[in-house]
Amino acid sequence: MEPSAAISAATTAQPGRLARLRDRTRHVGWLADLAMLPALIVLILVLSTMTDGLLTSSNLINVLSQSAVVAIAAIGATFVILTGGIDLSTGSVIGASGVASAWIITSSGNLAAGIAVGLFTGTMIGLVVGAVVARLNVVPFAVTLAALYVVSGGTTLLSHGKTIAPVPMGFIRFSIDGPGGIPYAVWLVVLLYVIAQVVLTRTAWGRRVVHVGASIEVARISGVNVVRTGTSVYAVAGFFSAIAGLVLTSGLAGAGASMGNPLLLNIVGAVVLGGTRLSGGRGSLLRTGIGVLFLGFLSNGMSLLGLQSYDQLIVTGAFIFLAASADGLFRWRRRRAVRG
Amino acid sequence: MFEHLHHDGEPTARQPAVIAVGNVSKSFGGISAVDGVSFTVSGGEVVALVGENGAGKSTIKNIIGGTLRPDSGHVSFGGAPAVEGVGSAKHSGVATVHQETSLFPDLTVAENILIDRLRSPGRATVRAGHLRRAATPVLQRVGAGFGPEAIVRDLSAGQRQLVEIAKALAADPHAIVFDEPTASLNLVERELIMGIVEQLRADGVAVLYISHYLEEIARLSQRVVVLRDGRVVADRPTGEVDRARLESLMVGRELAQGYPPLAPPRDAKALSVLDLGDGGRVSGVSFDIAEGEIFGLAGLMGSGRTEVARAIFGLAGDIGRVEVSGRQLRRGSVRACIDAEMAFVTEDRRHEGLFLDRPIRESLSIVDLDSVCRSRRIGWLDGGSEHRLTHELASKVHLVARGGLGADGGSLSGGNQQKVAIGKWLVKRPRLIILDEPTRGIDVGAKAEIYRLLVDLARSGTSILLISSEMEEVLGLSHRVGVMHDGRLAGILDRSQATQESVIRLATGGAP
Amino acid sequence: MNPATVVHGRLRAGVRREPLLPVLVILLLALAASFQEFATVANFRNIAVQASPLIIAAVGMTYVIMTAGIDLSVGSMLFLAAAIESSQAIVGLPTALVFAAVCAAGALMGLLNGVAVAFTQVPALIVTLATMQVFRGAGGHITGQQNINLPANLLGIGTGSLLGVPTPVLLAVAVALAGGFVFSRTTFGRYVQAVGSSPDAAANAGLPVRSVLVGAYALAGLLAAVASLTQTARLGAVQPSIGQGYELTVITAVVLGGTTLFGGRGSIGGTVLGALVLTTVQTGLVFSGASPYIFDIVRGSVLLAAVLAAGARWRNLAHAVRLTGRRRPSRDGPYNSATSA
Amino acid sequence: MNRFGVARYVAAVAVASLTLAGCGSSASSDGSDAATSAKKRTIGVSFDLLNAIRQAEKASIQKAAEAAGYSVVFDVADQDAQKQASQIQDLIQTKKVDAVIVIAQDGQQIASSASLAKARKVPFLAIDRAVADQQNVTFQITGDPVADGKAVADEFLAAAKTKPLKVLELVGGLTDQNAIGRRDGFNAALAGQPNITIVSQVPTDWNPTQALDGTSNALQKDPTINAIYIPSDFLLPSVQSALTAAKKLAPIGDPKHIFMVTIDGDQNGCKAMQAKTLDADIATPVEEFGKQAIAAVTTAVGGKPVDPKTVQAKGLTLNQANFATTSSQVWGCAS
Repeated sequence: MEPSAAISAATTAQPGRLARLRDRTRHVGWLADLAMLPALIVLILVLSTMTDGLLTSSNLINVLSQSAVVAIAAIGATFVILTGGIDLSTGSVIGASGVASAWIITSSGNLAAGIAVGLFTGTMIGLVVGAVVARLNVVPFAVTLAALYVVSGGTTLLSHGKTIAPVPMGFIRFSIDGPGGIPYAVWLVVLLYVIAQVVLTRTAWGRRVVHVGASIEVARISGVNVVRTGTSVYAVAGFFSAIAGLVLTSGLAGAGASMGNPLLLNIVGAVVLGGTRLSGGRGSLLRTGIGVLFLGFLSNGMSLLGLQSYDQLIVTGAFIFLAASADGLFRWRRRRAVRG
Repeated sequence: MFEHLHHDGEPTARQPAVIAVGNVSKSFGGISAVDGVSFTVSGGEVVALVGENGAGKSTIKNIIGGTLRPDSGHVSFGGAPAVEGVGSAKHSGVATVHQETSLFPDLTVAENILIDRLRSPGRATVRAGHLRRAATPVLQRVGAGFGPEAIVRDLSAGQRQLVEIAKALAADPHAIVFDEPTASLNLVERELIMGIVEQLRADGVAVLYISHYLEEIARLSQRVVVLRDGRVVADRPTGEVDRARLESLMVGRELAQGYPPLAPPRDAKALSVLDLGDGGRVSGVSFDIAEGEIFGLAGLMGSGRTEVARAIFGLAGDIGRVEVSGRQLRRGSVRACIDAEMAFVTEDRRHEGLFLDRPIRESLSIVDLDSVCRSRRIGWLDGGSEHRLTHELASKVHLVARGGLGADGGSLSGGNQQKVAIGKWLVKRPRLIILDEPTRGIDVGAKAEIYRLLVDLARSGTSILLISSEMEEVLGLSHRVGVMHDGRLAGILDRSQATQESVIRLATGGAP
Repeated sequence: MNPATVVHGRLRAGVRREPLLPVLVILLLALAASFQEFATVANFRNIAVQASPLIIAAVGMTYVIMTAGIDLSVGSMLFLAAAIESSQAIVGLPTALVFAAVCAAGALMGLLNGVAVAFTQVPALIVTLATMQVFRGAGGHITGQQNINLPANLLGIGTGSLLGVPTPVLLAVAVALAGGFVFSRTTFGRYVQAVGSSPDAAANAGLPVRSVLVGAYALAGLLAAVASLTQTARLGAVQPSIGQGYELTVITAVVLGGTTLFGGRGSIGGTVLGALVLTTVQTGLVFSGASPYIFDIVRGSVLLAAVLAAGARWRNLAHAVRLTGRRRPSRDGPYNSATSA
Repeated sequence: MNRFGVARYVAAVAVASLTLAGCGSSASSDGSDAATSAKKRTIGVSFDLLNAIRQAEKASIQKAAEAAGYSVVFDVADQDAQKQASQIQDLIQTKKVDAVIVIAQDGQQIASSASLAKARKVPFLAIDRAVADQQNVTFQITGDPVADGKAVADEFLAAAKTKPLKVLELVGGLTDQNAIGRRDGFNAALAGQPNITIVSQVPTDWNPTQALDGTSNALQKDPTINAIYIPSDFLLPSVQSALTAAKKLAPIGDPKHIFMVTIDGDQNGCKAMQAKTLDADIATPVEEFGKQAIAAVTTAVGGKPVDPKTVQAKGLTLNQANFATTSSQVWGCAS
């Protein structure tokens, strides 16, 4: 620590736009968030050469609207994973809130009430899960696994395993048409991602979420209410799962208890593909968004290719692993550098 | 204090070097960690390896231990060149006692000690009886008060360190590398370990002793090797260098002698603690701190100093009363303490002090994030004011961040990490700041800077509760010294009465 | 210390390690009291047989979780192993050879997981999430999503019996005993616990961390294959849905048995008990004629109760550590190290 | 950063090529049809899942389609309603198929796909599983689950003349209209029959393992069970091994024999009939599904309305009495 260096710190004390920009870009910021983008582009190019009609506007809209549900649920999952947690109950909450709202809508015909009930259901489940994880301090994997069983079992029980339908056309239309021929659902996704990204990077709550993931001890000693943050993050995840459940219900013109269960893999997969760190403290909605599109184009492309469903599984799995290992490679190099 | 040096057991020239480090260099990602380092350790001698943090001590340790491979140069054991890999050092009878205890908390003591030869001789299986029989004598040798079948998780830090040493001895090695063996131990345990080291030397074992505690070095070692910026700047008999010289060798410049002068405290009470307890063994602790006063809290490790600090700051238990300038504090809530303008610098910097893999900026602004929010209600962050705030704090603590405040906290040196851990509390001048081991594992230069910072804070009216295992530090910086013994406050000494002896007496349960 | 205290200590330690034993006993008594057909030898035989594949797979999973890892691909390995067993390539081979081939395949799948976990920085959760899909896809590829009936010679392992004891039960007992022995009596077993207990320490001590990881996952794969052999043999046919969601059941059994997801702590005995409790609950529900969806709710609640109880245990331990000075990052879930770490 | 990016590129490219390799094979089989579909009309098919009976249905569609000169693009949704919706969307909007034939994963939720097809003026045909909302469905041919259930009941009644039956009734997925129909048809027909008592109902969720465990538990709970209703042939192996384990698998005539009737008529059922361990099997007329569906496609693309719009093809009862004469018409025996 020769004096010159000490001075260099002093000089940076003047808040210049330049210095600020340098600080921002110096650490792994929004630039790293786009790291998966090249891979996505390569994928789209490769697929478009192999299939006809991938890049037609109608197909692009299909990809977007088909990814909507996973995209929305993945927002919540990203927040949870940023705290270093994991939420296995997402799929079951999607089913539960979808069924709840469909039930109200079909029985009372009151759309608003149905939506409200759906959102309430999801948020409440998330709140309970969060409370157990954060306040009673139980490992999230186990808690959300238990929640997955209880919620999906309970929903099936209450709905007698029946699909609740039909929901009114107005509700279905939400995921079929919209301004510019692009379904409202897709617009909603875009809106939610902008909001969520801003909340994550520009608000105190977002900062706290990341900090709980980065080091919960530091956060606690610095006065962050980690229990409240931890609880709230699962409630938020429940809320987004509920929105996803509503969109799915509208897309399928009805709600069944198990309709969300197959989605869990894609949701977690998308977050990881995007490069949000599973141990928490690093990640963003930008990354997750790219991950969602990646999986969306992948499955769309594969189905255009007429790939057998089991071959599609193999390819998807390979992609998830490779993307994650590329990220891991990078992290490994970083840690070495720090240690030296 | 360097009068009583051990001059016996000087190494005789003909003895072969048990450890010979020859012109070793190693660099990480272009940055050179050690550069052309050479020294030897012979049987029956203790060689002390000293230097600031980042001087390359641990790199040398890892190269000798075989966990790192040198870029150039060679290491040889008893004349035989070492090959890369952990095995090599072990086979050549060179054992390492690690600082961060390298034990398995869920395994038994015996399993830990014998981890690399668990199998019963002549059998394919691991048998508890054999492990017990094999481990017991080693444990007796280090004077352990616990059995071989104890689970390490249940042991105290001192006991764990003993297991570490037992582990090293079990291989009965020709050479042992001690890396800060006493860093987290109390005086009694230190004595025990230093006794063991002396015994080892007497038995003709070659000892490389890495430590920040210059007293220990003076007492134990015959030769001292000083590293600075990865180079050996001195390698001479311990007798020939006194403490001040040693420090200047380590830092490379003469240090301002001693501690900065204290200003007299004010009359107004800043903090008063009544019958404090943490729900564990700490109870009935009562004391006051005046504004601008530095109150040192001494005591053996495990006497409850840290627990008192954490209890005051709402991190452990909520027994008793805490008043900050007259107003009673809601217990068990960190937030309440922060709102009362208290600050807490934890002893565990890397886990609790700052974010190692988030931008330094975030670690600095976290305490008072509201102050950089456009609207507190929605908590809307304002990048500009956060930038201003954090750079102000950085310069307050003379933070040296080569990568700027956008770089990750982990990229900072230990001293600078500590500066961040302190700096984040200086948004407003805190009424009371609690520092737990603020200079542990920090190089001498940074220490001096931190001392100055504390004294300046006190002068400006901040009260300071200072906890440190370095007796001199406490005596040198405190207006008054409280001494903990076995979970209770054994007594409070004025600066005039507080001496090493009086403090030790109280700390070990003697009468004032 | 005199032998008496040692024995007593061991006993208490044992009870503390397997708090599930009393639970199981009470459960059985309660069910026996409420349904007279329940307390019959044949029925217990039934429960044992149904629990067997779960026990076998869960023992493997215990090794993986003990290393602070996880294996989500076990269900898919079950299916792929079954697919291979029924594939044209090995149909008609002598029984022993078929079994050997399937087991080898299972070990190979596990090996793949292990290598990926040990040699890349990808978290086990992601690795096995990926292979979970790859393996199921491969299985679908082999079977072409057909239902394939197994030749009679392959059914004995699931339906046969020796001295009145059903083969699956014999296998499960053998696997459990061997698993317990390897865990506590071999260096591999000790290393597995060591690696899960503290990876850094393992590296410092120069333990073969990577081989240990690979070994644990390979073992899990092998045992998944064995479980698959018994299960498909009982079903008599290979169906595309085999093993779907099985990974969660297996993990539930292990966690129920008291093995912590943080690695380093747990026991084979606990896992066996966990599997038995799950199966008993399921059978009990069938006896009571309840809807199968109640089962999900019940097992979810049981799982939660188990981890809550365990959580309390960890906290006490961590508390003891804290009082003696040096604090280390909490292992019992991060959120309340204020009172625990 | 760069290394980071590079690593990603490597990963992406590597796997992209992997994709190429992966589909090179199957593209040649399925893809080529789509490619050459310039003149040839293409039918998009989406199944809920693949298993023995689905394979037969697939075959019957392909057979009929070839005969009529259509090419077929085939998708499977792996029991994921949303995936099926997406696949149908791709079929209609991107692959521009001329007609869609689906086996719905969910009779209610398929409605949105039907309305999409309607909007795009693409004939939408449903087979095997009924679609709840018929307004957008061009043509539908299904089995008649209720009638099949009743047909099973008739076999039970016949058998009950000789001895009283204590029946174990397995029930399929409670979310599946077919399963519910087969249950209700059976129960309704047997209601109030003195000689027949249903001693236990075991829900199987269409899951073989649940069927196996449920059956063995039920046999355990009530050893006097002497008849079993199996609502689908693909649960038959599970039941058989449960019986084997309980030492109760015996051919007809043997006093230990348990009276069993199943639905579907697949290979397993047919084999069991030959082995005389199964008393009757109500065979689903899968051949009809393909034939009539393709015929309906021709009518629809010709712009004419299909009539009748919905067909329920009753199952064909195959029992030991008529086995010799009838088995040839059962798809499971044919292959």
